Amino acid sequence: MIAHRHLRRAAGGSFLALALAAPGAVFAEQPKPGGSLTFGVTTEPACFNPQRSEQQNSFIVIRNFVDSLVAKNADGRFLPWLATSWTISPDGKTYDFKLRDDVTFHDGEKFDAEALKFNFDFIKEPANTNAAGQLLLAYEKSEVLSPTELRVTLKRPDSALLEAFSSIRLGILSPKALKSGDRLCSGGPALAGTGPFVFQSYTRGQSVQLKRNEAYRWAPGYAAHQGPAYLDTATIRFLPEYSVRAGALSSDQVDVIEGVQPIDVALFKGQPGFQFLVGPSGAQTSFTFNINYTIPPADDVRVRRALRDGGDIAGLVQGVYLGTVRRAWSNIGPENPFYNKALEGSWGNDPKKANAILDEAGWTGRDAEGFRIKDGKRLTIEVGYPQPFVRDNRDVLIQGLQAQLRKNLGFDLKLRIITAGEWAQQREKATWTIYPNTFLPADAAQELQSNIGEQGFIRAAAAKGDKELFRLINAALAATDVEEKKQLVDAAQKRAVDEAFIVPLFSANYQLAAKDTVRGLSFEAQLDSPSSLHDVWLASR
Amino acid sequence: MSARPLLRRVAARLATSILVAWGSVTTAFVALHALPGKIEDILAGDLEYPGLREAIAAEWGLDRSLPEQYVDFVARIASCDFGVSYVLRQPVVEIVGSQVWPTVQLAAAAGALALVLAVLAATLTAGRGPLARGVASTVELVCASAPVFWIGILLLMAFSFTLRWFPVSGAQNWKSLVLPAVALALPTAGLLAQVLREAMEKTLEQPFIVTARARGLGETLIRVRHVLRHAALPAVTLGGWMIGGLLGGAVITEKVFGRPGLGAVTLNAVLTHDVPVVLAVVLLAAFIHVAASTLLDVVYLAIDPRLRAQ
Amino acid sequence: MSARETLVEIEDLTVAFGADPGTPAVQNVDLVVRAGECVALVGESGSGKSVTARSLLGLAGADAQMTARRFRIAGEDALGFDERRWRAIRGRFAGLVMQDALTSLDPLRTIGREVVEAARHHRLLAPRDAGDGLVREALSRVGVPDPDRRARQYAHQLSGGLRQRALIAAAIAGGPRLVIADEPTTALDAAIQTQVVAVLRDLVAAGAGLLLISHDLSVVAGVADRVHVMRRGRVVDSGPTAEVLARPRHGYTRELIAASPSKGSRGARLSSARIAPDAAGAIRILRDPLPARAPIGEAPVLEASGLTKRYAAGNAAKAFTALDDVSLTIRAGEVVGLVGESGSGKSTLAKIALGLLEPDAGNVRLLGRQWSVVAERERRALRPKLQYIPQDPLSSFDPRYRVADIIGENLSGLSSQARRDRTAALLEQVGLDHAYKNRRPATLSGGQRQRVAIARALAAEPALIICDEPVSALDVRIQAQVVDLIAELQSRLGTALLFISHDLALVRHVADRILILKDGRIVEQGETDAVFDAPIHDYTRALIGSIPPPLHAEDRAPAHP
Amino acid sequence: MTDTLLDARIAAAEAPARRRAGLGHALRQSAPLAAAAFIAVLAAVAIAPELFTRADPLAEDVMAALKAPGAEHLFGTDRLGRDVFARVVHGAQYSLAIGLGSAAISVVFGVALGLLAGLRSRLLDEAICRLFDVISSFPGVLLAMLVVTFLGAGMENIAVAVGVAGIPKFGRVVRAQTQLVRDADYVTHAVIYGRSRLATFAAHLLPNVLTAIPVVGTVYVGTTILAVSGLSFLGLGPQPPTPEWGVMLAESRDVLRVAWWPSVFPGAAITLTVISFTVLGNALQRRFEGRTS
Repeated sequence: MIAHRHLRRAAGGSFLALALAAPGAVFAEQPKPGGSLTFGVTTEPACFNPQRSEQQNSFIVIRNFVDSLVAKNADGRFLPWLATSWTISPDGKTYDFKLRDDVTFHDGEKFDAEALKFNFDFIKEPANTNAAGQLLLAYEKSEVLSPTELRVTLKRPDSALLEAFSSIRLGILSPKALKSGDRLCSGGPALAGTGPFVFQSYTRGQSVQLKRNEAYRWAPGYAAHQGPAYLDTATIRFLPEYSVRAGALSSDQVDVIEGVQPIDVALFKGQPGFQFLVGPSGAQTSFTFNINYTIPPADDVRVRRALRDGGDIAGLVQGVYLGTVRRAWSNIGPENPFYNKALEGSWGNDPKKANAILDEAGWTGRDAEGFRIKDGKRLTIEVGYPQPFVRDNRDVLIQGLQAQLRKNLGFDLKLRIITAGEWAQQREKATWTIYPNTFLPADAAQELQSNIGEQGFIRAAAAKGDKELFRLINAALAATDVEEKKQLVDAAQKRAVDEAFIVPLFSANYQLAAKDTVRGLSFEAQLDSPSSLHDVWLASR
Repeated sequence: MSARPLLRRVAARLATSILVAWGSVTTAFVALHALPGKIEDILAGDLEYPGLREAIAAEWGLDRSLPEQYVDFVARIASCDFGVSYVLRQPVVEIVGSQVWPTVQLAAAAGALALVLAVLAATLTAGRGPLARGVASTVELVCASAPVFWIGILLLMAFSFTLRWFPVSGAQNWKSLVLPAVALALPTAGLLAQVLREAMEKTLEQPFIVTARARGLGETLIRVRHVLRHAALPAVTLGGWMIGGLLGGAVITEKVFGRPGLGAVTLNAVLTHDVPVVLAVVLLAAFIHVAASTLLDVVYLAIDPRLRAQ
Repeated sequence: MSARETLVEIEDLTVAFGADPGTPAVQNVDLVVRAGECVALVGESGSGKSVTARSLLGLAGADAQMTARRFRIAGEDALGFDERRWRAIRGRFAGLVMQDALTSLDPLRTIGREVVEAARHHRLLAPRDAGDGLVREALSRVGVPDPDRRARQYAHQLSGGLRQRALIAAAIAGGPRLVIADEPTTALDAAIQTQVVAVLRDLVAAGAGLLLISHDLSVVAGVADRVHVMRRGRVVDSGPTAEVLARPRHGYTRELIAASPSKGSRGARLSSARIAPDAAGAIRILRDPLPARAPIGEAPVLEASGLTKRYAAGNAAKAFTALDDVSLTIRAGEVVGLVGESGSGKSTLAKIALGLLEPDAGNVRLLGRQWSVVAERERRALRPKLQYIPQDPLSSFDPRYRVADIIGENLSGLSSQARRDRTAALLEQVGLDHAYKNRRPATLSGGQRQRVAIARALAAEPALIICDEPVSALDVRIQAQVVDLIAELQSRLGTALLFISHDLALVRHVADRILILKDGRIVEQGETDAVFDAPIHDYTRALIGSIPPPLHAEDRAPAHP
Repeated sequence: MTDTLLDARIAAAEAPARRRAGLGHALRQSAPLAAAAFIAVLAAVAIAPELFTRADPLAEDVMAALKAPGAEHLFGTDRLGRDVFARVVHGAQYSLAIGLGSAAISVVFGVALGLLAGLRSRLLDEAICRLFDVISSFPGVLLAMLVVTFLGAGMENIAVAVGVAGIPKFGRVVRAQTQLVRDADYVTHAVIYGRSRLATFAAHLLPNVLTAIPVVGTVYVGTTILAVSGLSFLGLGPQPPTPEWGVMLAESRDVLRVAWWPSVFPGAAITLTVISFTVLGNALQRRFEGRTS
């Protein structure tokens, strides 16, 4: 049995930023219960049901009322949460979980092995149309050994399973709630989890009201304190506009905001009365161009490499984000233990060479607008960016790259904001050309699989895909040994970058700005995003 | 004497609104079927789950013949069942219903404000010296010609960011309604004031105004008692158009000020291809518009006895 | 008379307007109005009579500049009045009656509210008094039957005569001592004119001072004690009415008197009339004759028989018969006058005759051929033979067209050169300079427009022209010119005319034969003189009785003893 | 005839509260000229933007982002360091093209339907009027959103959407005008001259109906530009980096707190354009009305 397997991660890390941002003398104070807090967030979740939601920003809200089976620590270790301990069989196919016996759902139902089994089976059932079903592809069945013991059996080893169980997407809901039908997406008390806050009400377009769960005794292993949350109530307000969010915080209408645009950072960073916090870039993938290398002209590796190296990505990222995010070298986040650090400095910003290989590839002509042409056709690739995912000035960054490629190479990188529906259709037919994205937090191998693996965006044309890349990713997913998995994931990242199947742009992170009286803000390692408000308290000024 | 034509007009209006509803529902049905791609895909919009398409096909009865589907579609919408948003996974009626109030609040506040501003501007400047008229009509022209979102941005810049008099966003209290309502009201007010003043000046040249002056009435009294009612007639005619403008403008204004309401819901629905929601909002807006127009017709008849006689 | 209170006393009044004070609208006018007398201001449009009248109420206009040697209203010096003082005068001391009651009463308010407004405004009513009694009394005083019901109605629901009375009631409800009536009868039918004048006369008899403004000397002749004739802002003639009519001093007054048509003017040019005082100081009218007329032919140009037209309305009660079994014949070169009040069916008859409307029953033949109830295609060849001169020619001109286009449009089948020549000839014929061919009709005066319309009608060389109130919108002198033109051309060309008018004197001047239309039926017809001298039908008698007596003594004397 | 002028003046003086010379009069005279001049310049700018600025509206320089207006950048730079003046200049073509394009749709269909309704049988008239009722029951913005939901965002689609929404506006004007002309005395007169129906249609009806179109159309182009800019602002129209004015405003909203110029100039451009079309249209309207009455 291999218990509590984990990877030791490099020192430093995301929490440095936290320490930097918090002004001195804070630590002397004792947490104080009571009060209420207003949190301005960027995104109004389309659905509050964790098992269905695919919006990463929805999890900031959902985490407050939903717990997971296990907790992922900042150092990559898995800590107890609703499960107190677990064992994994040597073949990696059987997991035995021991559960807490003192947990109740918000609707009064008892949490036990039966409830847990119901959750997994419910998610797995296709008729329930749960997005989280993707995380349980290897899941076969669960057996209730006792009210506090559950055995999960897999069809094949899955190195990403604990990661999946720590994910909020497999958050545990009351079976009664799940059985109640299709309304869980719209939140409210009916959406009963076990979290530190109870979902009191939802006003569409405005806010979510949360109330402290007085019974809460089962905080995750990484929590700063046990017992109920400090805050009496919390209000999550949806403020989709940058300027509006910043304005709301600076004019005292909210206490905390998430999503601060670069030019607004100076408003809060180092300013008296405010604090500014930067989250880790480990769980989600970096913002990356995924290139459909089965469609001309991107089927020519020289075109892809020219695209990869033709622009000054570091300069652009600096220019657009003013130093608040880092330029990316791989699509796996730099603070992820599976990040291939060797890729740093290995590519990019070489217009001379990019021009040379384009000449070599036959794109030698120029049209009236100065773009390269070959056989009368312009060297052009379209970036189809689904509108719902456009945020964080990412379209601006793409426009910047667009301008550079045009100037440096005569390469026509088109940006088109498309609808999500159009993207879905393109994906079904593998007619997309470049898809820019960051992917939901998951196990690194799983992330690779979902993005550039056989099951990734290219799946409709997987027959024409890169077999070597697919092999590496599949092997990594099945690996039971961490070191072996790490090597395979590294190799897959290297292949993807070398072949320019992807062009990583920057490592996204969450940023919080808050009044300096708000204490205990932190980020959840599994999500990169702000943790629940369980540890947050308000200092008197 | 006056009730019958009134009833007839209201009845005609209602008939029109039923026609409008039927026409738009039919158009929507035809559009759904005429579009390239399968209806399941169109309705699924953004998201994709295993089993989703099958669920949609079952719910919309896509296995049946087109006439059957059409009858079913019309019947469902007639019973206010707009189905389920597959993107938001909630009944459309709930989604839209919860958002109507803030939008109506905004549109109504803006409409009232526009009315007050326009009446004041027109009454104070109609037929007055060239300077007052020149200034007023220039201001009105600018208001009527400036995009509502630009006005909103300028207002935010001045009163929220710089002066900090009003909150930046939201729908928490009356204060948060001020700037959006002003932004939405100004273009309408500009246009309305122009129409009103034009009408007032025409009215002021009417013989019965001379008659009224000859009875010793003062200028203000003449404007309030005689002129305003006449000037209201063309303004009321404009009313239906204005309500449409206010509803449409509210969508944009809500976006600028980050207010909740139909605007945010609709825009999201458009961007996520959430056809059921968009359809419901559009039909609702048409309904509000028609209802308001009917009301305006009644107002028109109440003001002008000459129409009642016909 | 000297015992009577002087209400208005004005000497040397000059009113100029802001834009150009150099040419005042009213100059050096003297005016006195006393209680119990009627003073008339007569002049054409633009003569300054209305400005004068309104300046008595301080309503000449916001930028009017008034100067006067003496300007006393109600015994006070009104030059120093501020707006408040003026308001106290208006409605209380002086009431104003304007021309068109339909537009002079607020169409959105009931008659009652309009009538009571002045009294309420001047606090003549007890605070709780709804004013019903006052309204009833005022309406009764001007002879409105069933005043309580009328008070609840709106202006558009009343007939023209009742409306005008209501307007007078509204003006006198505040009990003014001075009533200013600005063209109070102009838009009304002759019979109703007479009634309204009677109401005004009663007011004077009851002691009010009346300032009557009119463009029509004949209207004021019977009412006014004194008359002032105005022209271009100045009073050119004034004095006791009989005096002015008998011995007009100014050429203009003479023209006005002479230009009005009458029995005596038949066969002569109205505009050529001159007045020459005879040895006794009385006046004589000299007129030039019209050219000799071609004899009236035997062949009928237009024959209509048994024309009936009904209009259905929403409910049966409102359906009405516009024409009921009307027959008429117009022979070649004949001038037939058609007289009737508004609503008598004149226009319907004209439309049917013109082939623009099909009768429900009956038949029209033009030049011996079937004209009514046939396809328009079959009428087309005959169309040029029947032309039309409307009351308001401007609306019958395509706004994009110039004069030459308008006339040329009726000259089909000609080469462009021939068309130009003919247009020039026609313009000359109607007395318009060649230069007018490029003018747009909107820039022409009323008389000039009517000349263009005549030229257009003549262009087709018609056998019959239907003239529908062709001069009723024109001032007396212009009217005379246009009537002369029509008569002269008729004489020379021998075109038959159907001359439709409500003005009996005018019809008497032009028509050979006359038809009296009432409620869709022809109640009387015959040779003009015969009908006028010995009317058979009561209605005809009433109509003839309502004609104001001729202005000039010569015509007043019986021509056929 | 010498007294006509004086008569007219006195008649004018007798009508109270009439507009006369003065500042307002001067404005009335000069404003349409200024508007026409602005539109002419705008057209020139739209056809050949390169003549007015040498800066590339798409050229980015993030290091020179958000530079305030000055000698180097007349209108400053936006958050990507693009020259705002160049973008405003290049944006003219989009606003004009979409505005004119959708106005053209409204005009073509509106005129055709309006003429049909005004001339033909009562039944057809009724049917077309109800069609107009149906279309105009939908607020324009929402109708456009519906179209975008089905057809996707883009310049052409919103031009079509706004154009369709404008059909009733136009159709009703044309229908009313047609009926007015149809019943006008001068058309009746054409019958009296013996003109055939077709000849009357060609000589009087069509020209007099059509003369109303530039008048209504001019104001309408302004309205259309306004509507289109709103849809662009919502992200339903042309996509970045297109220097369309509405798009520019949407893009610059986030930086409003620190930089007013990327928002103010395109907004002012829209406003001035709309004002110009309105003023010119109103002036045409006055001339048109002056001629007919």
